[in-house]
Amino acid sequence: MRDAVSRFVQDGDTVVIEGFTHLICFAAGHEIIRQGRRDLTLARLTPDLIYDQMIAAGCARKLVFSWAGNPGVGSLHAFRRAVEGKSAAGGGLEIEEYSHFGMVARFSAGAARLPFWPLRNYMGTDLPAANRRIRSVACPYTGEALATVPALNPGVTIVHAQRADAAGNTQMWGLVGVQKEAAFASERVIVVVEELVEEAVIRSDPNRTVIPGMIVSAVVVEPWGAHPSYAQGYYDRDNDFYVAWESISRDPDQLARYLDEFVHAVPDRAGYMAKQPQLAARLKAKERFSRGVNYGF
Amino acid sequence: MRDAVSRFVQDGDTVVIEGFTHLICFAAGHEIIRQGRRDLTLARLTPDLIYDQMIAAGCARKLVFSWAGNPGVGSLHAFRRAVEGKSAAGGGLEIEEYSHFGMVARFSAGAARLPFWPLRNYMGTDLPAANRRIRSVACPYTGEALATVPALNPGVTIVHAQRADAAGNTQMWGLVGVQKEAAFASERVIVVVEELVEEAVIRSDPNRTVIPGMIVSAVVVEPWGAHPSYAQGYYDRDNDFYVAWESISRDPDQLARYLDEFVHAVPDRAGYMAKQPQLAARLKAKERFSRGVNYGF
Amino acid sequence: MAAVAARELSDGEVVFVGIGLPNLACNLARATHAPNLVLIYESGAVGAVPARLPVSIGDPALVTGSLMVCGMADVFQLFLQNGRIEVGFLGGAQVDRYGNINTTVIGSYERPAVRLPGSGGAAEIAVHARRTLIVAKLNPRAFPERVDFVTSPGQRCAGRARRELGMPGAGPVKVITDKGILEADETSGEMVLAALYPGVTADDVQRGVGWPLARRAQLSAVAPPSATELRLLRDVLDPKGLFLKS
Amino acid sequence: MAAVAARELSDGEVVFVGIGLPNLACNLARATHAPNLVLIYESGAVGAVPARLPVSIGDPALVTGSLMVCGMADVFQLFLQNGRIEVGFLGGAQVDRYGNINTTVIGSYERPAVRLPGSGGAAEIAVHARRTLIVAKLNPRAFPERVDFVTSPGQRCAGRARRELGMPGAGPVKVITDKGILEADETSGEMVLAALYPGVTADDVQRGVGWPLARRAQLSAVAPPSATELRLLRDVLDPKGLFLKS
Repeated sequence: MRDAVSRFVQDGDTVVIEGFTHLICFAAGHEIIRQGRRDLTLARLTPDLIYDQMIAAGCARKLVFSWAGNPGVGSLHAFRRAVEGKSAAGGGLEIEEYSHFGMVARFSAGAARLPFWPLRNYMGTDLPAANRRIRSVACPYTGEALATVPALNPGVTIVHAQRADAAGNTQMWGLVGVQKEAAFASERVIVVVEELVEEAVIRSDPNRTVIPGMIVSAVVVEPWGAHPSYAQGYYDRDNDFYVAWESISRDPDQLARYLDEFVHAVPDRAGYMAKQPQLAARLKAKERFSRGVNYGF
Repeated sequence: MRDAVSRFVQDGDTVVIEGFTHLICFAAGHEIIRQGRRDLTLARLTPDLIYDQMIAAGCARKLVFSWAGNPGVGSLHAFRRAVEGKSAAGGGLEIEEYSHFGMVARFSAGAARLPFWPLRNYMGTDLPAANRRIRSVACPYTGEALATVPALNPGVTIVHAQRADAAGNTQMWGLVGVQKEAAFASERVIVVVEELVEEAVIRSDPNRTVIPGMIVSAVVVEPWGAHPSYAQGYYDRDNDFYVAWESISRDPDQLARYLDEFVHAVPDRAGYMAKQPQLAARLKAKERFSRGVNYGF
Repeated sequence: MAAVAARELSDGEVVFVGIGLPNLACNLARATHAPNLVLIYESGAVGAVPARLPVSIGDPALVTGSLMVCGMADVFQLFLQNGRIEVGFLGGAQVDRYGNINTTVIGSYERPAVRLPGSGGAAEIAVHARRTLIVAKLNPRAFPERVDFVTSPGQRCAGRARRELGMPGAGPVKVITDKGILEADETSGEMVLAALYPGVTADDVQRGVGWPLARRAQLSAVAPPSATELRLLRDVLDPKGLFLKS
Repeated sequence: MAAVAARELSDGEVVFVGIGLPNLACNLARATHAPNLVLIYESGAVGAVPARLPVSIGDPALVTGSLMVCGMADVFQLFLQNGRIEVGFLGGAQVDRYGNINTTVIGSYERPAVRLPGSGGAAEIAVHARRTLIVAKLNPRAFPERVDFVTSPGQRCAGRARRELGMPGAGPVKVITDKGILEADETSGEMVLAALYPGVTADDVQRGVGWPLARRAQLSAVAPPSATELRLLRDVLDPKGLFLKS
């Protein structure tokens, strides 16, 4: 992870760590904080705790997003302090805001290497007034006006997955969010997996492959790399930590202490897990295996 | 199949029997011929043998397509006679022609219920001159001109798949072509499967579901329903028949005799298979099972 | 509120489910009168049958045993924009006279007094779902005459009706509160008082609303939660009281 | 021709494979100097390792054991339009002076003398692949000064260079024939004679081309298929001679 981040994540980059609730690569975010990256444009649908931590750590210059809360719990307080102009650091945080559909459409355009994506949306809302990059286009057939969003092509996208082979051919299941589009839209792609598998495992079920090795810059093996997010079939979401974040992030000093203890004071994800030996037992997934299908002819 | 076609396929409909080489539902095409449907607009990327047969049988008024050949073999002669104005029936066949990307984009627009889809294509080609429905739009961000194709929203789309439950939740693997988009673009959807399975089988591997029951009008169980096309894991493509079609279709009388014997003279797919007892043994798929994955938490 | 919301759902309907009360309402409906309700979550889980109360809309329990899991591009393009969603649930910090919802900022957008999470999928749900149900507790600050920011469009936005604006869905047809139910008036598009909870007066509701609240000629009475509904909610669906405060 | 085409491929390249000779060429390259060639078929099979010679580009043997299978919307948007395809193979009934290809009609579009299959994926491959290789047998009718219909754009279309027309790919850089190799001239965009097969003269090639064929100052000699290449092609890749006529 250390090498992948130092090689492929540079100051000033547009960085996407995707995953909708599922497979959010906290391990990568923590390594970016440890390496002290600055002036990043952080983009994802739901900044979630990981971007709240990176904002608190001073990595972010700008945030591109569509829903900035702590799901089912409350606020992302570092984000709020920055946007409400209450962060001690000051400076504040530039924001560029869409709806989920708008962000998904931006990644879809980026992945297809089109400059824009059309969608039927935003009529009657104040979003286009708040974000001038939401525009419209006239249909060449019906003449009707459709909303448009511009392509999003990140410098680097980091995707966490259940498994990949050494060449980066990556398979995931459960919620897949917008990772495929984000990866294809990106200049560089870092894949972080729970398990490195033989190429034969990938080839035994090719319909499960979401990201092909040809677009992957680096493969990192990092078990539990998504915690407190989760990996279907590997470990559950740590809802207790998401709840705890409400009070941790509410107090800048507590948040700083959290980062010191769980990010700066540990060398890597293994160290992070070693500090919390009870996690594995509490969150390890039960078995609920699907059956295989026949690819013969 | 008889009921599904009589209820959901009407004279004058735009009918899509999709499947790129894989999972082409010949059983449905034959039933449409048996029921004597007329004035159909037949749309798919590759008309393949099935639309050549339906054209010869007089079901089609118009063909919307992107590649009209017999893959690796030669021509679709009924199609050629109609277009080259050499068909005894005369009348001829109206055509509307795109490239594969254009047809895929038309289904994508239809599935998203957008009136058009943008693509970077057709510059320098004579296709837009031959088909005025290929137009262009100016990007609201860069100003560049991009090609557009109009949405395709069929009256009925027929999809063949390996398995579905009684509610029409459908799973397929191997080549999936553009079936998902075609089904979501369609007013009515008929799913034809090799195997009807318990809902529990579908729920055991939800990432394999391509078409949800909520958009399906009818589920038909028709083993070998795709022959001479194929079903990955069930039976191989009957390449010998594809080769034989070159001479059958070249001679209108032979073609008529083929339709009499293998379509009109049989009541259904079971009858079709009973006439060719050696097929099953020759084409049955070998076993090459994938392993299951864990959906537990 | 969860019980009242549940009664708004018919068996077999396709519902775009949000987390919290809407999720409780949907699962209560499934457990009572609407066993064939199809639950779709913006996370991509279709036909979910959560074995536990999901804390987030991306909970792994929504995936395990669901009918289909698809990417979010499909959720928004093939399901929502395609018009397949019959009911969408919405809530927010502010709901106004015409059912416009604000989940973005209190105060100005540039210098917000309170920065809220933003739209998420709410804007497109408000545009495309065949009908939406708003669930919110009464309080004059939460029900202003006009919201500070329109995140999700209601029946009229800046004086124009949603049909003129080209929105496919019917928009917010009802606002389910903790004291009564408001309904969109077919002609004016205004949210008007339609039903009262037991022991609640029209004035009680008016006190929680920041505009002069019109009333239906006939106000119906909302039946209190049945014993079954209460048992399911408290013992089965939300035993920890995660979302059932009070 | 298959052997000559195979030599044009470098190890590790991503190739959009058509059926027939291109497929033979790619599998020959994989069996010889380019074991890490990534084969992508427009049918959606990525990293295919066909256990038998595919009769069609949708052959089940392309799926079994491949690295990835994706829908065709992904093939065209995420791989081809995204610029991930390094080499595309094209063939056709007519190839003209600037490498424009016709696979649509002989004669007029409205009243064709011969109706050909049409574009398939050829038009977009010609636009987007970083470079394309054309494989076709020489014959003045197959190599007219101008094609009857431009299905797949070459170096110049109706007098305009492909860059002006906004095409991302470099277009047809070589035409591999049964007598020699033509290359696109960097300045004129015209296909000019660059290499000859053993025992073939420039005049032999000219006789198969319908325009005055320019020549490179230095004509190189195409080495004949090696024993290994011939053995692989005849005994392993196409034992039934499906595509190796002659």
